[in-house]
Amino acid sequence: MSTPNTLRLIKYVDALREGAEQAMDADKSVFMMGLDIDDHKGIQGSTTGLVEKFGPERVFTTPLSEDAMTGVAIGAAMAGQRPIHVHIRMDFLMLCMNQLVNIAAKSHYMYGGTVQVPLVVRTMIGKSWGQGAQHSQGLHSMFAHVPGMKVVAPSNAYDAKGLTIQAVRDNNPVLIMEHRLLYGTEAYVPETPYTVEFGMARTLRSGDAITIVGVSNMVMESMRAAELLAEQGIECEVIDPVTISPLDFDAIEASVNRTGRLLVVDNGWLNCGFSAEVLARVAESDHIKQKIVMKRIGFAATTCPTTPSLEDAFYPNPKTIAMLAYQMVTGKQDWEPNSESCQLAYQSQFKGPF
Amino acid sequence: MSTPNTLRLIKYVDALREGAEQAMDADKSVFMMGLDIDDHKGIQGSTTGLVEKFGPERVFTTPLSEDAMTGVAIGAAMAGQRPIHVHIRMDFLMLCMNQLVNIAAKSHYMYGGTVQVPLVVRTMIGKSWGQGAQHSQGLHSMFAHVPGMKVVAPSNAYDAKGLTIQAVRDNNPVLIMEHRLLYGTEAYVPETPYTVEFGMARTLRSGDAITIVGVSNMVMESMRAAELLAEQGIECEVIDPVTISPLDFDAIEASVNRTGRLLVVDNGWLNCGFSAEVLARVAESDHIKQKIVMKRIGFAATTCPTTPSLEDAFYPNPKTIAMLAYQMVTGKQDWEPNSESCQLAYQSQFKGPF
Amino acid sequence: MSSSIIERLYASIALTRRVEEWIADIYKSDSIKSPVHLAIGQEYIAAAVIDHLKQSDYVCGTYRGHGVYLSKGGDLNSMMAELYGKETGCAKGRAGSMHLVEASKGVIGMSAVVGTGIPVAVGHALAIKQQRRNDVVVVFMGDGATEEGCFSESINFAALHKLPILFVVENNRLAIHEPLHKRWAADTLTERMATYGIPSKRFLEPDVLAIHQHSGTLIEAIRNGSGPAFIECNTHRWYEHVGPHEDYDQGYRSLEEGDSWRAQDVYLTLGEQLDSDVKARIDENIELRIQAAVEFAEQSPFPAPEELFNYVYA
Amino acid sequence: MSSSIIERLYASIALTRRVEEWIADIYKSDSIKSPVHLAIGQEYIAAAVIDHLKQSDYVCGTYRGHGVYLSKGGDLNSMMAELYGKETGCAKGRAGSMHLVEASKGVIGMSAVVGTGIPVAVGHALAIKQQRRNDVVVVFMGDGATEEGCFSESINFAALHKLPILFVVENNRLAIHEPLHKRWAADTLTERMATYGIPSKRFLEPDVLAIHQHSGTLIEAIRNGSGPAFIECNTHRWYEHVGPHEDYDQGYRSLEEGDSWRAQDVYLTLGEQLDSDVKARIDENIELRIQAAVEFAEQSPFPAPEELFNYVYA
Ligand SMILES: Cc1ncc(C[n+]2csc(CCOP(=O)(O)OP(=O)(O)O)c2C)c(N)n1
Ligand SMILES: Cc1ncc(C[n+]2csc(CCOP(=O)(O)OP(=O)(O)O)c2C)c(N)n1
Ligand SMILES: [Mg+2]
Ligand SMILES: [Mg+2]
Repeated sequence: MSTPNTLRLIKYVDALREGAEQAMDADKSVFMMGLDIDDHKGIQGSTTGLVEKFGPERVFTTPLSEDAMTGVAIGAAMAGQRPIHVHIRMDFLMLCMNQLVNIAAKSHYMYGGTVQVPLVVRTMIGKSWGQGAQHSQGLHSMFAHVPGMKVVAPSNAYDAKGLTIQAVRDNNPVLIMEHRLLYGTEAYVPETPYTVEFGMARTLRSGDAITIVGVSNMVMESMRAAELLAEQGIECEVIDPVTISPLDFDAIEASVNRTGRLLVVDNGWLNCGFSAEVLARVAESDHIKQKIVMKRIGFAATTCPTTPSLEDAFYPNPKTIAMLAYQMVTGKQDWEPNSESCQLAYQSQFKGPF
Repeated sequence: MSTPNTLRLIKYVDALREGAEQAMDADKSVFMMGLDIDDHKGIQGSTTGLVEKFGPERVFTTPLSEDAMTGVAIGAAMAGQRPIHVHIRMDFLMLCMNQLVNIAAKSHYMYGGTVQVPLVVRTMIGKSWGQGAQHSQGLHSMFAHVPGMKVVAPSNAYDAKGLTIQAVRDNNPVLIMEHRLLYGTEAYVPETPYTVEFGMARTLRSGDAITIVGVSNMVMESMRAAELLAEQGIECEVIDPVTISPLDFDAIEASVNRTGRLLVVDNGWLNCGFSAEVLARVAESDHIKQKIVMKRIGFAATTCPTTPSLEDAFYPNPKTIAMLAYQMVTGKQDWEPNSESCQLAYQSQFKGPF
Repeated sequence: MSSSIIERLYASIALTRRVEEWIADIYKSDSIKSPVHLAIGQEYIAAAVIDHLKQSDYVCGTYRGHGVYLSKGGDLNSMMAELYGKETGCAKGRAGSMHLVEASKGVIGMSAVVGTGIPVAVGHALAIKQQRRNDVVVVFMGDGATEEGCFSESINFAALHKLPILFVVENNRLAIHEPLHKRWAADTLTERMATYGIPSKRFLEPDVLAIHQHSGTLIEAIRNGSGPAFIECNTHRWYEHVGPHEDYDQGYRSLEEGDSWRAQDVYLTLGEQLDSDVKARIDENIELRIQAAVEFAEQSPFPAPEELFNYVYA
Repeated sequence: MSSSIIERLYASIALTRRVEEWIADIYKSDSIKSPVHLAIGQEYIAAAVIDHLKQSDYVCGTYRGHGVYLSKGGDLNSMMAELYGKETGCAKGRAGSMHLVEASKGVIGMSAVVGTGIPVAVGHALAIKQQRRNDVVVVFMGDGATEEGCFSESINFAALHKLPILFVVENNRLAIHEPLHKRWAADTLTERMATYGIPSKRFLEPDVLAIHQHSGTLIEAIRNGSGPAFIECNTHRWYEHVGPHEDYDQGYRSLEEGDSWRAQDVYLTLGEQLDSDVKARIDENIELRIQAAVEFAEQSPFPAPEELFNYVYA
């Protein structure tokens, strides 16, 4: 929308904060609520300074009452406010499912278009350092399943800011899925407000051997995998869907039609999830005549274990992604990248406590 | 497991009750709780008589506190009981998501195998007569998404009883998705206890033109569609997966490999759902070499409207299923079954109030 | 008590009563293809409280919300059309009886998931405060709804932030067919609410004028920044939980109990206090409005199937 | 107060205190790859209450649960191994510090989603009742947890069914860094619980013997069928919410407040009441146990990656 202007290299966490801050500057009906957003840690820095700037009426913590607080945010949204409701972990959204699924997603339709719910829900996925079963889930598929919800997943600082501003302007409930490990990653981000459009995927790397669709931080892991594969002479096309719902399927379809191969790398479980959706749409597509080689990789079909020896095996990583893509392209299993080259700097930035 | 003995034609609703009753007879750790299970309506008859037989300590209503009551059921299960927790609508499970997803599904894993949660959750999908946005959802895909949960969907009285007994015996949380419109349908059901194994699909009709996988009451709608198509000389293979998770993919794969075509008819939304999962598995399968023609049909990607004029368009029905399958098989759109032949008797049995 | 108050209350109660009696009648013809939860016998509570509200104030009811909708000035024609599933309905036929709404009259959309409207109503009160408006919210709920965790969460938050909202519990001592003693550890809801530091009062009898007066005082205070308040009104549901019939024959409650409430029927007792010609005028007017609404609903078109995908996203 | 009680309480408190001090130390070395929530300064509550329990009774703690686990007789070696993520851990390394469990000792698995343990504990009480056992459940929770709807729902259900459970709120007046006055409309939790008709009492001071005595009386009554009871203990968290450090320099609370609680450190005051050689013996034994546990944890193997798929289904 607006033209990017002065660019600075800033962190994802700061981009999130700046996006919210500018949205609040621009529109006084925007406010932010959520457990711990006004303390000195400020949701790992993503809300720091906002209460000082906007005051406790527009930036406030809540009781530990996720269910009702979601209803409160919905009600305020119906009455003309534009709440941003922050949750430090996506797992806690399970407490808000009733309000999100049965009220927020449905109100516009159920009330015949007479009611709008311009609600933004910010929520973070945790990973590593023993986050374990209840602080690590990527549950975007559940929300994308429900008509009326929108789900976006910024993989970088630029999108973090632009999607935040767009989410606030959107007249529907929008869930922003953030990733804890991305908070420290940097990108060039315009100073002034701008939006990132929903339903527009981004092709981060072009190639003709295989299409890799990565979600959230899996974009980074997929990009590294693509680098490793490039050394093997295999050129991957890496697509960041940016928004999970709405989904820019056209971009994926066009790419897959070129490469003939599709690997979806999800930041969640596979079964009945986003990765299945992408494969299904390709399978259904009337524009794709050839048989496409398709695979998915994501969280192991287990609860997330805390111990590092198992946690490492739970997540996709550049090695497992690259090896799977290699096999899809070559039909062979005769290559393994060395482990050091698979390390990603952004992963080691995070250390406990949360 | 056990051999079917005396068969009677009984209703789905009675099979559900009989299954629970026999499970409670067999094991005194089994108990049943849930809003309104002990009143004179007895969850449309599916719990009638149980409180009289087993007393109020083993069959009791609860306060309107779905979240905590789910936790209570989980705790009792951990401590050696085998609760059956009944909800009259699946939509209300959104209030229990935290306990189901974050505790029930995870405990066995999270506690290193030292804890078990043999919990049965019975829950019903409503349809027609203005059930509308919040009394009609088929949300099985959300639960199937989560490792540790099992999800079963009886489409007939035989499975209703056998799956209930198997669910009670299972040492994991099992969600039984029932359908209001199926309650009045009849099947031959053995008198004595028996189980229906999880992860075993059932082929209800054989054919070589197309494989149709139907979920819950969509099995009935698909069967009628198959009859209509047979009149056109198109023989469909109709598969009832019986259990959504675990899924008997082998059966589907084998059938699809024969027919070359797959249509999944789901009793819920498509996006990131069960129908996507089935297509994705076919797309990924190493055993299927040919390109399969695949489609899905399910709830429209909207909130469920109450008015019949829109509600009719919201659901798949024998006509839309048959026409889609016809097109997939013939590549043509030159046929439409007449509407009377698409009526299903079981649908008109239901009339408000709920 | 001024006679104009009695007149207003009677008119409001009579409208709901008669509309719901019509609905019960029509229902048997299957024209209304949606569940209906009648509040017959309970109408006086909404009527009494809502009498103090202005158009920009909000109310939130439940799936048993015809009375709340009508008392707040919701349009009868579009309500009736909604029950018929017509395009001219207040939610364009998408909602049915359980999800009445009329934003322009401050009628918050109602929900069929028990308890969910409570925090949504509190959210409206938060918006009022943030927007520095002079309005208030009244949220009605059943006794069963107070058992949902979000009720306690909502009360705490509203009291913490001193939000302009009045919580009204219509305690008919039933959730569907389950009596209070199977659901509440103690019949002390009002005392419990008082522990949040908010004015809390209980009415054991259908004393419509006392409820009217007390809620007026509370709403006035709330409008002036006092923060939330709470009232609980014991009452009685005359009809079955859902549907157009009485059901004392079902054995889960006694006809005697019903009779004792019927003997205090506010609709009748208020009516008796009116001049007979005043009453006749009101009654006649109501019948005409209802007839017109039914006609309007019957003659309105159903939404066209092509419109299925309207309103998924705003 | 018999000296054996003081000895027991001291031994229990000292064990938790010293274990957590060790954990804080070790944490800096990154051997513990999991968040740790230390209860240093609060240990006396769990110690006092759990002293009345037998092995078949249940306790449920939170992610801040080392003290609850140890006071109930949870094995120190397997707890330490769990923190290290080792196969010999009480949850075979799958859980870490936040989800301690030991079924054989009646330690219900703990949860990192605040409040979720409360109804699960009530469910154990329901099972006890159904199984006609003589056992009781004690569930510990923070002040923040009481804000979750499931807390109110759980109390109501437990009181309704007269279940054998004692609810204990460790009110350190903080949820992470948020003070009570930003979360509670009124500081009247105990009064509110009394409205459910259950014995409810609050302890403003860290009077461990009073808590011990009162909880003993309650647990005895609960065992004899009285139904649930409630206590709230004001207390103070000495360390940061999560992690091995103090954080009075962060400005969200005052050091003075901390000092006043430290001046009443139950660990010290109880210790002073013991014969010095008794105390020395207890202390020495504790150090040896901890040393052994750390060694055990360090030397235990990690789960093998192939085991990732174990325990998904029972
Ligand atoms: C969350 C939820 N649980 C259960 C139901 C089923 N149900 C519909 S109405 C009702 C009783 C509600 O009782 P109360 O709140 O007292 O309101 P009343 O019907 O008496 O006006 C129940 C249990 C529901 N709609 N939503
Ligand atoms: C449902 C949920 N919401 C938020 C969090 C994040 N969180 C972790 S601990 C905590 C504070 C809990 O406070 P309290 O119950 O008083 O326990 P304390 O930590 O003081 O012992 C919060 C908000 C969570 N883990 N679960
Ligand atoms: Mg009621
Ligand atoms: Mg606390």
